[in-house]
Amino acid sequence: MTYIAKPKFQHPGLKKNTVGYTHRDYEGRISTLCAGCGHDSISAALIETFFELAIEPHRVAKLSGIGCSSKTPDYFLGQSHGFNAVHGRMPSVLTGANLANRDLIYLGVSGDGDSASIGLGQFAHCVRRGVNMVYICENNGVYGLTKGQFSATADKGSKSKAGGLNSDSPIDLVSLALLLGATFVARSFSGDKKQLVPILKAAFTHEGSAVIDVISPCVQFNNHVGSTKSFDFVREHNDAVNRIDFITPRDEITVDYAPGTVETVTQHDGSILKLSKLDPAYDPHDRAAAMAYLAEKAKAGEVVTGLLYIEEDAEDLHAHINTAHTPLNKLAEKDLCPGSTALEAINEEYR
Amino acid sequence: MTYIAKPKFQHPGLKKNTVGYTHRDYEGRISTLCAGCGHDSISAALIETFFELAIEPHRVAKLSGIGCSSKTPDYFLGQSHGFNAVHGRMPSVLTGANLANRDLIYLGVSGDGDSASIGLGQFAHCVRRGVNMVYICENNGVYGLTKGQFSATADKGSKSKAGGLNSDSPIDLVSLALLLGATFVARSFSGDKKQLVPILKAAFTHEGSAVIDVISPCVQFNNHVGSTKSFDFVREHNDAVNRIDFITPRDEITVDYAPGTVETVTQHDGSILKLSKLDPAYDPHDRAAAMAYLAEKAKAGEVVTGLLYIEEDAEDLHAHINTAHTPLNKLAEKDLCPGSTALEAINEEYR
Amino acid sequence: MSQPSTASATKPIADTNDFVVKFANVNGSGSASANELFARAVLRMGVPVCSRNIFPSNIQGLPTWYEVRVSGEGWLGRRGGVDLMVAMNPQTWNKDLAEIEQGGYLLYDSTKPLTSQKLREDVTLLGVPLTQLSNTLEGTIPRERQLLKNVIYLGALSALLGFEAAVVEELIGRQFKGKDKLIKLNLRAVELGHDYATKNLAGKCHLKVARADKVGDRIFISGNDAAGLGAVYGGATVCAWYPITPSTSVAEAFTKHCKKLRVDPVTKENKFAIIQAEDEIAAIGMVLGANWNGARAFTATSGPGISLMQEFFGLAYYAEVPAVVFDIQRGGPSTGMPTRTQQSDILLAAYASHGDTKQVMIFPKGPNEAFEFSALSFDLAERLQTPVFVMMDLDIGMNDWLVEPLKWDDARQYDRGKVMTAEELDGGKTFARYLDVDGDAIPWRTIPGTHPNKGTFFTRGSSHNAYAVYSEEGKDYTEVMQRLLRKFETAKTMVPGPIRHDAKAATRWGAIYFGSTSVAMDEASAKLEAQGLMVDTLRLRAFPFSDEVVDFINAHDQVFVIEQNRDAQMQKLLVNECTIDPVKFISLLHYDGAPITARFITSAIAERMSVTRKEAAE
Amino acid sequence: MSQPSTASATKPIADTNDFVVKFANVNGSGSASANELFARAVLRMGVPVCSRNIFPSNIQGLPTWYEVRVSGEGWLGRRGGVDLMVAMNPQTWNKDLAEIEQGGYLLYDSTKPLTSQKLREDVTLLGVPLTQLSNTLEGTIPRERQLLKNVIYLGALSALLGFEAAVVEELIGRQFKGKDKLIKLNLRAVELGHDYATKNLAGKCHLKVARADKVGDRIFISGNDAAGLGAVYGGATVCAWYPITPSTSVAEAFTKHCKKLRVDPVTKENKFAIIQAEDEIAAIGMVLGANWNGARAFTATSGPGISLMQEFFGLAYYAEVPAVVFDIQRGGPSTGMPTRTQQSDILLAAYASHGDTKQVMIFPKGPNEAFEFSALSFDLAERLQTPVFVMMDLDIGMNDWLVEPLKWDDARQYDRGKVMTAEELDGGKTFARYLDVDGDAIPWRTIPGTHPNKGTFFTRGSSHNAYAVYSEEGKDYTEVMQRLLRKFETAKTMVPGPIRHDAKAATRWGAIYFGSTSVAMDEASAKLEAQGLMVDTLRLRAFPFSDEVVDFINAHDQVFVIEQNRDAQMQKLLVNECTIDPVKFISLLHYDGAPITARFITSAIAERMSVTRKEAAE
Ligand SMILES: Cc1ncc(C[n+]2csc(CCOP(=O)(O)OP(=O)(O)O)c2C)c(N)n1
Ligand SMILES: Cc1ncc(C[n+]2csc(CCOP(=O)(O)OP(=O)(O)O)c2C)c(N)n1
Ligand code: SF4
Ligand code: SF4
Ligand SMILES: [Mg+2]
Ligand SMILES: [Mg+2]
Repeated sequence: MTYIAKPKFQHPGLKKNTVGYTHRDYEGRISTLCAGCGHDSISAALIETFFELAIEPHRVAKLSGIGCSSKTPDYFLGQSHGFNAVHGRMPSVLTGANLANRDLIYLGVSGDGDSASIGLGQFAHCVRRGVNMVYICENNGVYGLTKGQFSATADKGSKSKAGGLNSDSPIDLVSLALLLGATFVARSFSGDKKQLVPILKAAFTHEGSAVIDVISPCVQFNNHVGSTKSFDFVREHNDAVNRIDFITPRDEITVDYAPGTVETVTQHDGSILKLSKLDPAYDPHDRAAAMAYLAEKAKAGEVVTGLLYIEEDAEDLHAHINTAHTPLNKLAEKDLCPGSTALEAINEEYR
Repeated sequence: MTYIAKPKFQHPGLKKNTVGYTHRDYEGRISTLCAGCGHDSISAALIETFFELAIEPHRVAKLSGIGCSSKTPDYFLGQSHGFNAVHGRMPSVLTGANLANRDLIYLGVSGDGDSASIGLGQFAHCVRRGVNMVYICENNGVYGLTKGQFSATADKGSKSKAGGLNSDSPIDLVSLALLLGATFVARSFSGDKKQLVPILKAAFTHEGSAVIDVISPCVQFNNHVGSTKSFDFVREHNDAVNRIDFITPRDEITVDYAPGTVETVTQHDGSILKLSKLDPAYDPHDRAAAMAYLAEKAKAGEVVTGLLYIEEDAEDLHAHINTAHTPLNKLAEKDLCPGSTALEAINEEYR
Repeated sequence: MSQPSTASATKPIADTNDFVVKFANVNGSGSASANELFARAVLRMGVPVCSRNIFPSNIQGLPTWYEVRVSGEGWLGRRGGVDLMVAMNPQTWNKDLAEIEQGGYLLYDSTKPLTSQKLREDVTLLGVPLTQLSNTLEGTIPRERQLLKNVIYLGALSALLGFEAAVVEELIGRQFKGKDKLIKLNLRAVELGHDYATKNLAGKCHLKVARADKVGDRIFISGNDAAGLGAVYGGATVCAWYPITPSTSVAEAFTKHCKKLRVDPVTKENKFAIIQAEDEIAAIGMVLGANWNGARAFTATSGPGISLMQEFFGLAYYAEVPAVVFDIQRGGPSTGMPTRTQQSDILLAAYASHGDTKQVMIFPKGPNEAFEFSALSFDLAERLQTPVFVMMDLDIGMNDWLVEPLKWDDARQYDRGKVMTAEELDGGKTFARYLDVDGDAIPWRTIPGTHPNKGTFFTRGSSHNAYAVYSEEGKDYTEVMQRLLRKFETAKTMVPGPIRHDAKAATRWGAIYFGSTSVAMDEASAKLEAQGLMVDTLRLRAFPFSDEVVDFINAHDQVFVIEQNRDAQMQKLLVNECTIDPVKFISLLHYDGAPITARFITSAIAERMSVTRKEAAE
Repeated sequence: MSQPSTASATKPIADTNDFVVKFANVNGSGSASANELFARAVLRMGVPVCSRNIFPSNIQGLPTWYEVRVSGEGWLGRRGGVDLMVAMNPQTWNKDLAEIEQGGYLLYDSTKPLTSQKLREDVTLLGVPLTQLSNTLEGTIPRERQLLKNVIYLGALSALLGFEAAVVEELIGRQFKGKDKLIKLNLRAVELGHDYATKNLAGKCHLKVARADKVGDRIFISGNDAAGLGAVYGGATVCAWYPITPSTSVAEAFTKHCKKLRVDPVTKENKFAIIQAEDEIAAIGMVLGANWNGARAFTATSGPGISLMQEFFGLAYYAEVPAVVFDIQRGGPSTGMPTRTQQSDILLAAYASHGDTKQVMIFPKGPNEAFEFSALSFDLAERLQTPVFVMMDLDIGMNDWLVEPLKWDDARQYDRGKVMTAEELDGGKTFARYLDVDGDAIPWRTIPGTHPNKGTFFTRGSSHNAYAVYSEEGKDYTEVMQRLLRKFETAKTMVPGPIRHDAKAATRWGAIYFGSTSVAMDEASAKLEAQGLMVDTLRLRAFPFSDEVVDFINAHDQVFVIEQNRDAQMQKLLVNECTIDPVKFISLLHYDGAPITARFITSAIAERMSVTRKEAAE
């Protein structure tokens, strides 16, 4: 990280997206993370995603917990409201925010300690309610900010920088999300922007709980030999089941694909996902099969990445509880307060 | 429940088990639960199990959270120490107790609200650590003690007594336990003592985390038509994958089984489980397959019961962290306090 | 409670419109509705009652009591003692018998003769063969007959106490509206009891209810029900909660009223969102998220929930996020007495969470204020940008109270506090989230999504400067922390002030009380004044304490502080926040879980005052 | 801090063995070890130092400071102000420059000429071309040279301040023991700096370290390290924790020492169990479970953890389960300032959880007491059957302090309190878990598995009678609650009493302080006495307060209470628990996150005393 503030002056030539924002409009404060931290690459991928999806920054609410990963929302989308909750409790805060205004786009950023240890319960319940959000776990297998203790996603037998071996069974957030009914589940790698960005685009256009586990190595405490969350390990054991081309309703389709190799998924908003299957057997619409596949590969020490499951016609929490389409935070006093005559009638019921 | 205290006088003829205790020695206070509550049947099954396993009551520590289910430890094993923790936090208290004395037998009794809602995180982490215990969730799909709200194990679309429909995805504690590495996983039904008792016996002789989800209808708030946790529903949709005959090292084997139909599992302590497969395809040693099977059956609305997974050579938390075989709570001051000479040497390191 | 003597001389109590009836039942036996019907019948006779439900933390089979005080004078607190005991629970017979006042009455099921049971010579027995009578009800199953026994004793009581027949009929008709078969059956049961009593117990009971006109247009409602309704009127749109006795019925009431008042008639869509969270930590998290995002949101819980929410309370205080929290207090510590009442979460709420915080609390005295303060608390939370704790208790929350009809002033408007709009931002108003621009220490906030490129900020519980930027600078930190202290000063001017009532004559004695103690206190002061003991009283309605509180204390030499907890928690707050010499205070503490009684307060104060009088005399 | 003037007249500060050096670095740049080496070098010269690490809540790239006070007189608190600033962080140059005392010094990397940077005429510049010099180190990669720059300025300082060469050599040899290549490299770097300074800066620096004999056999250790060791000596076998700054190093120290002292030489088995829990709630749950089951167990946490553990604290208090909790306090509220120090969890711990509770706290003044009280707390927790909070803070916990060697009396024996054995049970001793049989309000307990058919009981947080049986009876509940109050009285006789120190002359002024404030307070009282201002002092070491505390307060007209929090939390406790008129207290509050300084205390007290003097004079 460098201490010289970037000049805020914007080069007139900077390319604008369809809503008139430049790439820089999606940036945030200068990162205070370690040079080379995987989390910074994820922030970069998010910036690219929002710019290309042409989402106005103020239409996004970014929430996080506590940890190096949870600090990142300060480092992108400087023109969006942000909320650093307490450790492991972002999902509840995000749920409440979402209830208050269904019209914004909700991004939850968390870490593996934040999500799988102290926050496991909130993560699970937020997902099973179908809160409309993109939930990213920046997964490095350790507690970065507290200096490298194992987190609950560390694999059994993986080695800590200090040399200790992890003896607890790992929590695979992706399998857990599948078990809990998440309607969009993916895994990616901070080192693979090509895979990550389209997945993010697909997630932000999904209506429901989208959970993305992004392996994001901690160069400071968990990038050594023996760690299953190091850059090298993930590169060597990355088993990508598919690749996405994301096509918004606006774009006309240019690429053409060899027949049979590609599956087309159309989402609520008309956006289209072209899924080129790397593993022809893999079906991202079969929850049970997906879980079995993950369990098998995990045994083999493979890191399965890609779009693992999608339910394009998912319904979110608001649909379940039939909330008004006008965001609750926009309802006026007259919509909310029944007034004195109604009260007289109510009093009568209690006589 | 009746208010006339049972006479404490013991009939001389009362049958004694091999350690000289009668059935009544395993009973507790009179239950204060509703007449017909499934939980009381589970207490009865536990009493039978302990009597038949001939475990001395004081060698058992019974712990629970808060709820009707969590009250039950007061209603059996009156000669064992018990601990009603706070709501959803029994797993941590049990873990601590287990660390202090590895020689006792630990029984955790909980409810679906206690385990799957507020206690989900503790349940998950206790299991992934491999704490040597029998964890029973008395699962009725509602919060009984607070008068019938849906719990997190209520199935999507199942109906509340008041008529409301549940819209959240259910948490299946059995699948979750499998995902988290539990080494003994079973499901049973409070109405099926024949199945439950042998499962309990097998669980208490297992060394590691044994998780048993017992569907236990709440006659007061969740036994109506439309509920998937009612006596009728479970009876109609019970898909038992196997039946266990539990054989202690002492017993000689009397029954003989038609070849092929039975699998023999021998546990640490030499006890033998004769598994008669009801579903020949089902393999209780294949974690991934078990999860897939559960997912499939759940879709079909079936309630899978039986011994779902077992790792007979499992290791528990103490093995993982290499704790002394002498229980920590029995170590004497001389084992623990290094004394003044050692301290002088330590001081030197800080000069 | 008076010591039962065995003197056979004692005359049976004779009283009209002023006595206490207590029903001792087994819970789950269906007594609740019959007992409530009894209370309502007295109301229909134009005579005020107050009723208290004393129930176990279990669903079926344990002892439960329902205490009804009939008070022509209109006293609504517990009096203490029982004049007529309806003893339906053999488990508690002895205890129940012992509680009866000298010369009181005991109604019981005389189907089987009394053999082993203890008796008292001074207590008049009113035997009604309930089981036997219920068996005469044709076409009923045992479970029904079990329920109808309760209706039969209701009938017997209506005869013994002299209810007008029409009153009970109307109530039963109303209760089973539409179910004619049930109406018939119940009326038949009432009749059975009534006839039996008239024939066999005539002249035995000298307690009477005489038609009066003391009820007027008052309503009979629980504080939780009123609070839930108040949240609807206050504009709450999000409720996140986790079930816990005695707070559950706040969320249930909000749900009930929303379904009636907040469903769009055309689209059938809900103008509210109610989430049963996975626990209290999640519930408060949702409440903060929703408030941060511009909706009025609340949670309702009890002690254990308040403990679990601590970390989030600290965040809300420091990051200045509005929130409304109903704490329906029960007996603590820990799981404690879930079905008993107490005022023992005060200190935990006042200084919630680690680090230095001060939290706003308001103390409704009963259902009316539960309604008004519930609505008000959403204004306060948004104006002050901080959590507001509505401190109630089981007594207010779960018992039906006879109170004035609820009122709403249509002229009144929600005050959302300092929320900067897109227009204001475009109008060039500069936005700095934590800067005190107006001198009242309350900064401005913006709601997410307000403006494309102005007024965004980052909310965090880590140290920040006035511009909401992360900072580890000591002076940035202290600047914010000192402003928060000043903001608390501002709060004094916004919260409901105390209610002072001076005795007929000037006095050096004062008494401070709050919440559910009020009804008992009203009666106690009247009784004391009648005895010539002058005590000025002050009812606290909020924390921080406004200056009137300090003035009141300074204006008296000795001040009683009456609380329903063990450690004089409110007194501790008074001493510290008003800088008072503790010796000035005399605490009267009642914390066995039963609502405080007028008798307890009266005798405790009287005793203490006479002692000091004597001392003075010597 | 003194206002820098631009008067060129100011003479450079000249002082021997009494000055403050501050290192301004970027964290993750490897400065820590070099800076610590500097402090140790001064110690090796026989001159006392105290050092304070002021680091950011991040891993790499943000400003971090290391402040070393050289004090021949042996003062170990922060003095305030800086005499020599080693300015290695361009980000903070201006702030660092401003902090330098009149006539102070600034050491910087002079490889590039100073152009834009602010300067002060009164500050002597000590330029050393660190980058340039580091580039002359052959066979090194950039990252290494980056690190070695720190060693080079260490060399320069050793010349400027006059360290004996052997001292630095020995320390480097010790640090890189076995790695000869590294030793050579580092010594070479030291030499570079030393030679450059000798050649180019001779006579420019008038701050000197002169060989003395003021260190003796004292050790240099952090409070967390000592506390972890104390837990080993105290017989703790179970540690359940969740990482959080600044408490993490307590668990790490316990682990480190257990691995050395508690592994069976033969079987290689561990006589301890350490679990990194999933969160603080689980950590305290495990601690209660283990203590309930007869093991000595503890957790270490900080503010946010204390908030999350509230519910379990209530259970432990009410069900009377022993527990030891280290609270290494940091800046609150909420996430607050994780890497700054404060004493602001006092009220939350004292009255932890909902309902009425009172918790035992002990306050170590530094590493020695951190060790002793850590061991002691396990006796206290078991004797009192309740949680014991060891209240430390970041200053004690994470900084190395120069203290007397740790001592252990081998004659001492663990006191496990009232645990009934199988023998006693067979011997016919009757067991009633919550009955006060000995009159000290401490009941007897049994450990699970003790006896086949005697002495079992059910532990619960719900209301229970003296026999541990569930009860909703008001009198059963109050009986237990009142005994708990009496038990707290007994606690007064067991906890460490306060330490009183009277001024040379009799005085009406007193001062109360505790914990990490002590080192600054020691110096302040001496300074005040030197100015003829007499103040008696009392150092609190525990809550509940023993009678000496009340006596001390009553013996003085005005009592300063010195705390490192905003709301005078300890003073609130004193007022309430000792029934003191608050006007008696004058609170001195320092809460910007930096450890309190002797200067702050001295001037605050002096000012206040002179004011009153004047008033008196008028
Ligand atoms: C209640 C609470 N407990 C502990 C902490 C200390 N803490 C801060 S971040 C963190 C873990 C972060 O790990 P992770 O979520 O994986 O984020 P990373 O730093 O690895 O990106 C912990 C334990 C805290 N801030 N709050
Ligand atoms: C912290 C806390 N929150 C809420 C409660 C209230 N409460 C008691 S039991 C219970 C739910 C019990 O449900 P379950 O575990 O399914 O047990 P069941 O009664 O159905 O057997 C709740 C919410 C509590 N005791 N503590
Ligand atoms: S410590 Fe690890 S996770 Fe944290 S910023 Fe550094 S590299 Fe990233
Ligand atoms: S309420 Fe339901 S769970 Fe509770 S005791 Fe009654 S039947 Fe059982
Ligand atoms: Mg991590
Ligand atoms: Mg349940």
